[in-house]
Amino acid sequence: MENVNLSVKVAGVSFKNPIIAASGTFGFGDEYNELYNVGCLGGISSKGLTLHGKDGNEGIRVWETASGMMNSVGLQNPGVEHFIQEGIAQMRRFGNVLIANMGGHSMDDYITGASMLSNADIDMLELNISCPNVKSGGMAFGIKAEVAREVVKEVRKVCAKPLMVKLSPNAENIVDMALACEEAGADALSLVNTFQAMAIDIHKRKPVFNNVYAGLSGAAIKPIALRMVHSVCKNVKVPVVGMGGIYTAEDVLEFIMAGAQAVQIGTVNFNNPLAGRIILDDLVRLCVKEGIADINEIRGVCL
Amino acid sequence: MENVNLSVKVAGVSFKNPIIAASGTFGFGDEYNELYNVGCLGGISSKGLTLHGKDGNEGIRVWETASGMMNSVGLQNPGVEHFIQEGIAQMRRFGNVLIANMGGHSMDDYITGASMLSNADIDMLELNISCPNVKSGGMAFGIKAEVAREVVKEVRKVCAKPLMVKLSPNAENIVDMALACEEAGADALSLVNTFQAMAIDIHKRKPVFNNVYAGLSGAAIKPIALRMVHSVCKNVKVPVVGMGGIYTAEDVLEFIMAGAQAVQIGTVNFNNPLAGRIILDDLVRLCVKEGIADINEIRGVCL
Amino acid sequence: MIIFLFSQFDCLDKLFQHKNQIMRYFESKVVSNEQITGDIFVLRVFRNQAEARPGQFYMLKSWDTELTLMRPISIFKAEPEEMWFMYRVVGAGTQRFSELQLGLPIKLLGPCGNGYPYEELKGKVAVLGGGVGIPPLCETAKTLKNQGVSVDAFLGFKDELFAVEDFKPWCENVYISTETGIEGHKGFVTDLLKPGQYDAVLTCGPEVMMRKVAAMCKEAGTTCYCSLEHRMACGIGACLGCSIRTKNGMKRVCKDGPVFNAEDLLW
Amino acid sequence: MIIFLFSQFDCLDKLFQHKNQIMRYFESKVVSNEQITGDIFVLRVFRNQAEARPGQFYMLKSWDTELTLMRPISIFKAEPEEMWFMYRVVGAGTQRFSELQLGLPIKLLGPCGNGYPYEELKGKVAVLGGGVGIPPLCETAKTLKNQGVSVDAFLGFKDELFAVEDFKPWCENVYISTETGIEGHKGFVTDLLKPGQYDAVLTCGPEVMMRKVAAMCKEAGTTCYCSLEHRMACGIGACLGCSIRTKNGMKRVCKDGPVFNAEDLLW
Ligand SMILES: Cc1cc2nc3c(=O)[nH]c(=O)nc-3n(C[C@H](O)[C@H](O)[C@H](O)COP(=O)(O)OP(=O)(O)OC[C@H]3O[C@@H](n4cnc5c(N)ncnc54)[C@H](O)[C@@H]3O)c2cc1C
Ligand SMILES: Cc1cc2nc3c(=O)[nH]c(=O)nc-3n(C[C@H](O)[C@H](O)[C@H](O)COP(=O)(O)OP(=O)(O)OC[C@H]3O[C@@H](n4cnc5c(N)ncnc54)[C@H](O)[C@@H]3O)c2cc1C
Ligand SMILES: Cc1cc2nc3c(=O)[nH]c(=O)nc-3n(C[C@H](O)[C@H](O)[C@H](O)COP(=O)(O)O)c2cc1C
Ligand SMILES: Cc1cc2nc3c(=O)[nH]c(=O)nc-3n(C[C@H](O)[C@H](O)[C@H](O)COP(=O)(O)O)c2cc1C
Ligand code: FES
Ligand code: FES
Repeated sequence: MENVNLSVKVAGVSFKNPIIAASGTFGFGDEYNELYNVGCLGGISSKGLTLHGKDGNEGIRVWETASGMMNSVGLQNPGVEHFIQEGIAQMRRFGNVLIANMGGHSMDDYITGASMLSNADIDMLELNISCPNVKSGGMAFGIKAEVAREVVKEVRKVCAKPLMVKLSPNAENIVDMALACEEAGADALSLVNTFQAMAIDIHKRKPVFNNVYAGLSGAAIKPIALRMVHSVCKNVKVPVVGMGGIYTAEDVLEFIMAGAQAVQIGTVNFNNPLAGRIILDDLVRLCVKEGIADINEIRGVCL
Repeated sequence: MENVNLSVKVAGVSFKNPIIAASGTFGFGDEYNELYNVGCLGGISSKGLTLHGKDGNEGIRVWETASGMMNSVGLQNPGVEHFIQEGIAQMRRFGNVLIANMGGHSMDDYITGASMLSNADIDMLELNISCPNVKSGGMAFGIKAEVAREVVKEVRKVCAKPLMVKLSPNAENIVDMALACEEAGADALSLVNTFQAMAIDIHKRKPVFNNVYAGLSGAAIKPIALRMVHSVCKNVKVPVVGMGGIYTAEDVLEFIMAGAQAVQIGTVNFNNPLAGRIILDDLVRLCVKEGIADINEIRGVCL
Repeated sequence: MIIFLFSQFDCLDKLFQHKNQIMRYFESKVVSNEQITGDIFVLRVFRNQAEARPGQFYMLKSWDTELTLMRPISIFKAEPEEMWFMYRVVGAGTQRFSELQLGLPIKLLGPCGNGYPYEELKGKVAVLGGGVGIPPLCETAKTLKNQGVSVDAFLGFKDELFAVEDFKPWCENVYISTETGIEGHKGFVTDLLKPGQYDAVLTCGPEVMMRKVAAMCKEAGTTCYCSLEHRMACGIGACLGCSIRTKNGMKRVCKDGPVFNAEDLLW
Repeated sequence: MIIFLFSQFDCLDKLFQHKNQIMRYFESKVVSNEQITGDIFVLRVFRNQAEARPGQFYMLKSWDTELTLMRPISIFKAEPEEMWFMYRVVGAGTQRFSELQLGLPIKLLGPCGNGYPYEELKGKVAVLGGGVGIPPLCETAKTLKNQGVSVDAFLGFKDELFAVEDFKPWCENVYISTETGIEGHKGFVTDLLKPGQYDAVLTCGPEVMMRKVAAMCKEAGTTCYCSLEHRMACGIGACLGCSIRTKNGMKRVCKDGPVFNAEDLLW
């Protein structure tokens, strides 16, 4: 069993295994660490940060859907400063790769936040470009490749840390988006974030969410996420971290065979709070069964 | 119970109720008609036709996913001519609205097929623009609004029948796409077609489908489909027929509250071959329970 | 009798302790699952070792991934070897709970949340519940009585009664209201409460009811604790899916609550 | 004894008849569900009125929408009041079937497909099955014997045997092979067949096996019918999810098959 090599490298950073807890689903790791040693995971991507912190959205924030869920948390977070002062030390206890996930509503926020985090003790910056861009009328940075290119280029200038850009599946063209981010200097790409979706409360005759639309995640989206990861991997040279509906070790192999360097797990943590640990154990067993001595062997076999 | 009005109008065509069997999931109606009187439905959209007919794709064609399925049937069909000679008479027996669904791989095919169907005894033409356009390198007509605009404009010229354009959720921007089709002369829009998705057989270390990607449908996609229907309804004036993962009468109400004039049901027919009939019965009961005397009253209350 | 059932997943690297509580995710077995009236059921499962506080809850699931999220259900009774839950069938998850039978597996995550601050209470306390806000108050009444507090219960129902007998051993008085008037006072349970007579009022139920209680308590100068409901994903404080705005900033109902001092709430 | 169970959905406007068959979607109840060896189960359910042919199948489901598609399972035995299915647990759907118990509801759509053309067969016929291709041949052997045809069975297993006793009453000879050699001939079941001795060979099982049988029959000039497997969505011919290319054009395995004359197949 111990002979399976699960360690992977993403943008020069070594992960002891390819399982990373996805941003926003795992807090800063401490809650899940009450249930199992979250240090066993390859890494943790922090709750999405914004420069000044946010209270998040009002009203219903989570809603179950067929094989998935929608959320409209709205990036509630304590802000970059607070994260640097308290969150980092807390996450460092786990001994695995520390990824700071950061979003923003304006170019300035992105630049200031990224330069602060670049000087802090993080292993990697994951840039979430799905947030609505206040200046361009609420259209997300993650929709148009040209808008994304600008923000990545600017952030790259101030960021000395490995920079991973997290793509939105709502992008007009996911491959163009990936290429633009790569060209603008991203060291790695992660995808997918949640799909813009809607639910209606037919009794109240109103949208469930105050913001009308919210983000869909979970097993429901896996087939689309896998397709996007596959088509991005076919087109870029930088490493890709895949996610979207990964629930099992089999799912992990699918994403790696589609070309992903590593994966993130989000919604499954809510279905089973020990999911990270279980998927990891199952992955070792599955590799043994499938005759995979090194997880890196099978990467991209379906490209 | 009988006091609920379910009849709706789409582009001048009257449907006795808003439930339409979705193209490709219901053949030409006769198989399901062995199980229940499919004439009770508002209408039936035929299996997707192409000018010359097609044998469809090789290999695995259907694959189950979490709360959904993928298909790669590849538009197997007997061709427009054969449909006009045999399919129409067969579908006419049911006494409900007859929609001919047609796709194509080139502008010429679209134009020739549409003019033939325009002279035939159909109630409505549903133009499927999701097929890959051979001339523009396999990129689907349904991805870029400008390409769609051209095909709809040309088809409009030769089509005297009510013209409904069926949009792909893979469009770069679903609202731009809808507006382009409306401007080009569509009398109605239907959405969504299937989402481009992927599955991998980890044991064989190969994509499940010969074509690598295939179309995702079913309950899994409902929240995304509903969002797209909602945002299109907010932006166009022509009637919209909504679909994507509708399994229950409650789902039907959600789509109508989001602005849809009528709905189509696809994948659910496989889960329960009497689904059309059951949803219809349930819809009457649900309207009574919710105090809806006329289904048209609640249309777009969530816009 | 098996008291502690540890599932295959219980192979934890370390155990963490919080105020003598060990929050865990574990598989247990159903002892019984009884329909007590209409759509109300009582589910009994073997409990885990953790000490649990009245007003705390568990996240439950009896499925694998057919449903995405676990469902929060309050502790109705914490018996030495069993945990009892009383729930109403309202949707897909509780429907599945209602199909559970003796010996079937069920997964629990908990105990979750803070629970009522019973240690701080003295004298005369009222517990006031409406609908499925009633169950968590039963263990609360018992705990209070056991520490010498005198408890009155105010239980509001729509129509059919449930759980009333479970309160009697721990309460001086049990006041009943029904909306239909089928039993007890016809109307709202808040009609019966005189908050001035109590050192504290603990309440759980529909938000409109709790708001009313909080307003009455405020007027009477009586401390009031409310147990809130909110849709939850993780149940342990990680996802911020259940956050509410309070006078002390954003709070997570699952971790910082579900019990809040009415003074802190913004409604 | 209840023979015909019509569900709530059975309120059909009209009934259509095809060669005395009424294909229906109906809810039935489980009579029994027994694990007969390893991962092989026999499920017995109350049948509907429709006449069924050997080689036909039903689409089955024991879930609501937790799984999307129904699962095709062949008729193992068509008893006067019951339909028997023999299946192997391979994935999520068959796993759920394996959990069924007496009295639980199950939904059936069928009978589907064409079945073997037994009416046309005379003299001496071989049925040759591998793995879960074996069950449909049992009812086939019985039907053939009942119309005076002499039947030999060739049954190929990986390791553990099943269904062998069910064939004995209807067959002159039952030849067995196992890949492990635990019983019967060690190797493939095709090693045992001498197609020249038969007027026809009916086969069902893994594609490689059926191809081999078809090739052997072709050489010997013996008619060969193959029952194909294909992933299915609708099961009734509407979705074209199960189409295959044949010498006579595209055919739907669920409606035009699953039984095809080997001559018509392109493989
Ligand atoms: C801390 C807490 C304690 C609770 N204790 C009890 C109890 O002891 N007895 C009892 O009957 N009910 C209790 N509830 C309510 C109970 O959680 C919901 O009735 C239940 O989750 C409904 O699930 P469902 O799948 O049947 O309904 P659905 O409506 O199908 O559920 C869909 C989703 O919405 C969520 N949801 C639906 N209704 C509620 C609600 N009222 N509150 C929170 N989430 C909801 C579900 O958890 C699920 O994620 C409690 C809720 C909370 C937050
Ligand atoms: C006409 C016909 C008759 C059959 N008769 C029998 C029988 O008598 N006994 C028996 O054990 N099996 C039989 N099978 C195979 C059986 O249908 C599959 O083993 C079963 O569908 C697997 O479902 P699952 O959910 O357990 O597996 P999963 O792999 O989880 O199923 C996922 C999807 O793939 C489909 N699928 C998986 N394997 C097969 C397969 N081999 N053939 C067709 N579809 C598949 C399922 O129907 C489902 O849609 C028959 C298949 C066909 C087409
Ligand atoms: C409740 C919730 C909160 C999330 N918050 C963030 C966030 O703050 N930043 C971010 O980049 N992604 C966020 N995501 C997206 C996830 O990190 C992930 O990209 C997405 O959920 C798809 O993966 P999954 O299907 O495994 O959940 C959030 C997802 C959920 C469900
Ligand atoms: C097996 C299958 C075949 C389909 N064939 C067609 C087709 O020929 N033409 C078309 O416009 N849409 C086709 N579709 C798409 C459906 O009409 C519908 O748009 C889609 O499945 C979403 O709805 P649903 O989730 O209710 O299935 C097909 C879908 C399936 C599942
Ligand atoms: S439910 Fe996740 S923080 Fe409360
Ligand atoms: S499964 Fe639909 S046509 Fe055969």
